[in-house]
Amino acid sequence: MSEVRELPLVEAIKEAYQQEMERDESVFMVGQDIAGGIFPHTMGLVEQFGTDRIVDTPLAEVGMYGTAFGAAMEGFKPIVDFMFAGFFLNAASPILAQTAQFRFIHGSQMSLPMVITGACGSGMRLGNEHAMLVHNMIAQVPGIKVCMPSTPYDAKGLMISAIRDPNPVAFIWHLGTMMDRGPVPEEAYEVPLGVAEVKREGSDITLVANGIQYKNAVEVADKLEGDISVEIIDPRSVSPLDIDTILKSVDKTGRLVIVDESWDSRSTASQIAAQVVDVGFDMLDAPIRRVCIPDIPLPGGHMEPYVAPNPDAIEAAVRDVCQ
Amino acid sequence: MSEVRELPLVEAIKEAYQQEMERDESVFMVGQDIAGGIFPHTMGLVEQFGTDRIVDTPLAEVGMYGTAFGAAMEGFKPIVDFMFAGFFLNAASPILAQTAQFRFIHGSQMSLPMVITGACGSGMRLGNEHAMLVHNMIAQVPGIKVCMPSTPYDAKGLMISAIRDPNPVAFIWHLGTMMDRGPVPEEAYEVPLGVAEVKREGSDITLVANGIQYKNAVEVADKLEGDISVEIIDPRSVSPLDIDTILKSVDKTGRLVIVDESWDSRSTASQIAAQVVDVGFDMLDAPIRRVCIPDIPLPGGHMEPYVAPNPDAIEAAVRDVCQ
Amino acid sequence: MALGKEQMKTLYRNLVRADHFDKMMMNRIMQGKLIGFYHPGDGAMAAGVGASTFLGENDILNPHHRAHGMAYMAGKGIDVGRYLAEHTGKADGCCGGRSSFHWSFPEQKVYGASGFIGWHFCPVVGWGWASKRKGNQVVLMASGDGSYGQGGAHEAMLSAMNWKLPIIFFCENNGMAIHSTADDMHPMPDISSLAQGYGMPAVVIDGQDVFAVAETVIAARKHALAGKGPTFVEAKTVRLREHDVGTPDLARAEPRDPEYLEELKQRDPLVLATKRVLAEKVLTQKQIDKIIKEAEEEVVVVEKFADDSPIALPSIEELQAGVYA
Amino acid sequence: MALGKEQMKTLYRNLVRADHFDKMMMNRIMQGKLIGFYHPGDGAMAAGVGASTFLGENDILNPHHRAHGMAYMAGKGIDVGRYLAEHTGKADGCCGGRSSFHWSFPEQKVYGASGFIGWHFCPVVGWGWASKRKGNQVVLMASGDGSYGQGGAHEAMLSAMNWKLPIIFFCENNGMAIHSTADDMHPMPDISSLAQGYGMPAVVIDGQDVFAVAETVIAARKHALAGKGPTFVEAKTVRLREHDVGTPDLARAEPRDPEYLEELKQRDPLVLATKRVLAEKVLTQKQIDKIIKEAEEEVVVVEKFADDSPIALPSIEELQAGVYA
Ligand SMILES: Cc1ncc(C[n+]2csc(CCOP(=O)(O)OP(=O)(O)O)c2C)c(N)n1
Ligand SMILES: Cc1ncc(C[n+]2csc(CCOP(=O)(O)OP(=O)(O)O)c2C)c(N)n1
Ligand SMILES: [Mg+2]
Ligand SMILES: [Mg+2]
Repeated sequence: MSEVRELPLVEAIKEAYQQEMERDESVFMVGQDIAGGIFPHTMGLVEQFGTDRIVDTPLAEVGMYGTAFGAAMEGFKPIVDFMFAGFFLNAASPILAQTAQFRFIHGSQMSLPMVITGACGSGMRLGNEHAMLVHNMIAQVPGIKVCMPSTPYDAKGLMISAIRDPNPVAFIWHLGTMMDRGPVPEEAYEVPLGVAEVKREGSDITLVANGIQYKNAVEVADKLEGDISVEIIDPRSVSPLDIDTILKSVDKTGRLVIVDESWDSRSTASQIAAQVVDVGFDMLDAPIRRVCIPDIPLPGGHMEPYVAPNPDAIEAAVRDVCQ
Repeated sequence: MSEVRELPLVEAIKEAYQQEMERDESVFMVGQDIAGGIFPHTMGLVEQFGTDRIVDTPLAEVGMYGTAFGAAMEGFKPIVDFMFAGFFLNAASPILAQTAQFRFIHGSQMSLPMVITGACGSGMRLGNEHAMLVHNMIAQVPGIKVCMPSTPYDAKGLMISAIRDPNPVAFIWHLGTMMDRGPVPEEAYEVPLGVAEVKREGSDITLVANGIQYKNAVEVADKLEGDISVEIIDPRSVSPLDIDTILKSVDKTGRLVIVDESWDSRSTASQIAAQVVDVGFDMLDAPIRRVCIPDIPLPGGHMEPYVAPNPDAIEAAVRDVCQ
Repeated sequence: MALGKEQMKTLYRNLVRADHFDKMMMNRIMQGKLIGFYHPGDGAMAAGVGASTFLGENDILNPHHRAHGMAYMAGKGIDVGRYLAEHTGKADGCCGGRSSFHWSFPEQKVYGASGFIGWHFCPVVGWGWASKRKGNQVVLMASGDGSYGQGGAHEAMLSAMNWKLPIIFFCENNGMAIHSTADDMHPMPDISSLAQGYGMPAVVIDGQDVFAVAETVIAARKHALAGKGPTFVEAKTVRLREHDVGTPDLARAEPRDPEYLEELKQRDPLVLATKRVLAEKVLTQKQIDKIIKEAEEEVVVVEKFADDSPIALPSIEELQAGVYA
Repeated sequence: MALGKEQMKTLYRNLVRADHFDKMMMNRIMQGKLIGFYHPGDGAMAAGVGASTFLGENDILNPHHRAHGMAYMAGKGIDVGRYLAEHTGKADGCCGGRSSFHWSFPEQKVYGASGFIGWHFCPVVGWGWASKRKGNQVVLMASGDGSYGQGGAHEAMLSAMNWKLPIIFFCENNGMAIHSTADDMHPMPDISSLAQGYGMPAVVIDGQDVFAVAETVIAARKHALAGKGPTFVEAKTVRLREHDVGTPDLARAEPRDPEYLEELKQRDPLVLATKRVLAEKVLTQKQIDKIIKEAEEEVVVVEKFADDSPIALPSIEELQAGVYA
């Protein structure tokens, strides 16, 4: 078999859009300035698919989101792009109060196949609103699946799954992974939603991380190699959360550190810790540590790198728990 | 000393408004239909304070909230009432992305003294949007304090503290406690924000609960009296969270159940569990259990009572952990 | 575009039915036989009936929340039994008894409801966008004067005009939003002034005249189907009772003037419509009596259906299975 | 209301300064000496200078984000050294180096910024409400054509007219929002058509003419101080460069026409203003040269201040202490 070509993560996302839009006429994209393109994931798509399927809206997130929300009821499969993911808050009611609950509260008669996407995360040093990771804000509410890729391979596969899923799926991607290169098969494939992956085997400690923090986790695991054997789990989805894969690992290692680029309060890190101390209490040999943004707004400028989770903080937590 | 008179919780809130508005000219209220009144907490206030200080706005939560947000910068101390607390989502961006971070991101030069309030919770059998408890949505973001009273006494004292606090404070109150009566001193007094209270001493297990769930916790503790000795902690504030009071109790009991009327995912219950298994790992003799709304939209109708946390579910969790 | 006699008969019948359904809901909430709340439609059922009776099968309908959408749903021929069963928390409810006060008839393109007033200004853009792509359907989007305070109204009108979407912005202006008056909450006499900002055609009509409403909406629908874009239709109507049963009937903080309310009652849509169908010999008194009798019988059938349906008490596991498709 | 000579001189000086600051920011971002991004104001600095130069001390100013508010802040006399230090991540930055691209001068009532375009439509209601209560101040709220897509714009205009708030809705219409054109995104030729829906007075002016802008805003301010409520001022301007440095300069998905951009450059505000001050003998060429020289010197001082300031690297504990007052 010939070697799989490498693509940057953002191109992997774009390929998922292209292949699914070619396959299925009902898939379309709506957003602001996506025809011209802000991030490379939409650039050039309008030439292939036209303005009927690459739809630019005014600077109006409720109307923009509504294009997707309403069209999904009518049998379309929209992908709605919030550019910077934090802007989703401008449509928080239709997303968190209406979309998430629409199917269930109306007797599970309808499905709303749609993808809600946006980029965020530290790295541009812009701080708070642009960097704000929103996966936990959405994951708080049942009815919307939430995933975040760590590798180009997962980016393409998760996006394809998200588009094909009959439910609303938030696909949140981290700006700090945008240009990361990795192998991406040419054909369309799915990475299942709601399924975590053990990305590196180890025996001393379980380290959970996603997005850019997955890279940091690998860096730390490499550094500790020979000293501490780190098992890395990429949750891939944060809602529904695949707690079983994590529990299985903790059962083996007895130790757990969770990295989550988010405020600590009500984070995925806290949620995992809570579930493990409930169901997996007897497996634990040590306290569970969370490496998150401390509960302060994320500053930009020169502070971003040391306030956001980083390899030093992860290493310290891992060593602390393993001592 | 003569006996302290009893008031329903909603009247305790109203008395806090009245006393603070009498004391401080810069305090005012803004909301929808608050002059006429939806819940009794604002009824009649317009006669005393006039429409300059009891301000009705159009059915427009961004503009309504903005009246408070902008006026706070100008030295006023607004109380903004969202009626049903879930409607805050219509102003999620100005609240979660701008207000919460405004002081910090602008160099901590300004303060924004304001109270964000609204009622919510199970009981009216309306389900999802009206019942939706929003304390955890706000508590996810640093920069806004969040409290929820369980008793009329705390309601008055917390509201007075919230009005006097130089920061944005969300005061979320549970509809199911609205008419609960309890002793309320006539003079103005503060119940400190960010401080939990041990409301009942016990030795076998620590039970954390607030809002209507505090009542349920008391009911369960009464029932188990003689069998299991339950210590009940009312967090009163959920952000900042007074974890020390909880830890001190767990250190004594070794067991912890947390009740939180909220989806389990990214709840205060999960946050407390995560912090305890980190800092208080060695104190624990048993798994930590959370009694929350399972991760499904809260249905109304006849399902609300058994889907929301209730005495049976609390009792089961307590017995389970103590066995 | 004058209405034909058959059209007038249909409208009259639907108005009688809607009126009976509203009274049924009132009776039931007074008897403690409804879950949640009820927002009476007394005296204000003509606008919804007129707007929805001649919608096409493919058209998307978003009913106004007053009378919990009954005026519109009577017009669109929704299964009122399942509707009432939902309001009664029953297993045969149109939402499985989960919602208490919502409705959902996706096959008839009445997708659902929300407790957030103005929520529909969001999906309406997509409903309009999809309708334009499909080419053979329009959207009737109804809501009250109060709802037009929402920012979403602006975002919806903006895209509707940019894209010439086949949407009818149908506003029932009853001059009230709970205790607030439209006079206080809107700077212009007509809510439809807003349409001017977008160059959207707007028309103000008598919402008490079921025939006038139907004529206007039929025209707006034609306009939309011809690719000419949205229309703003403002139907002036009244609120005879309190906002919802149990809430005091105030304007600002004062009780509303009983004399003024008495005046409003003079223009009851059913009285007006009856006068006209008799005068124009569309219906005889005998035919009218029959229509009323049929409506009464329909209420009996509907109530029996709802009352006979079992209380919805699914297990947590069953509920969990309904969250995701 | 003709401007006096001294007023014209002040405007001219501020326009020269603003232009120099914009060029300074451009230079620095090209040199990697700015944190974050920069949205150039090239050719579009007159509207902000004209709008803000004659604001009162108590007036609240919300600058438009283009040129990161420099046109307005030059007009309001903000400390540009601390402003630049912020954009450079320095300890003397006006936000302690935390924001990278925000500004905050609360003592001068320029409260702050947000990365959410249109965010100000929310607090502006409270700024206006407080200003009305105080009676001696107005709000100048500036933003772009694109920002008027936001639902908040509607909610703000609604309450501003209901309550006759002293707010100037100052819209810089440069016809562009990133790659989107106002032609595509707004159904009417003027954004200010929106004001009609509320009966709000509106005026469209040449945003390249700093004097015309100042005259208009002075009048709108008088109107507001007299208790007559808000005014919508639409200043037509241009965007000569890309939206922000590094983003390709497209209209929809196509590069913008260089000839068209060349045309736009013909109406450079500084060229227009210079012609007029010379023609009307408000300034001599020698005085103009001096103004330019002083602006160049100011840039040197400002840059030195920012460059000399230490990098802001507070501890987590120090940061934590800044979250709550
Ligand atoms: C977002 C939101 N804000 C406030 C409310 C409370 N509320 C329910 S109905 C209503 C008034 C609606 O007025 P209008 O749209 O004119 O309809 P009407 O009731 O007069 O028929 C209000 C304020 C709500 N349900 N949702
Ligand atoms: C809520 C939100 N949506 C989208 C964006 C992305 N964005 C930044 S600037 C801009 C265009 C602004 O256009 P306009 O208001 O006309 O100002 P201009 O840049 O033309 O001066 C957009 C869409 C944003 N920052 N915030
Ligand atoms: Mg109304
Ligand atoms: Mg623009």
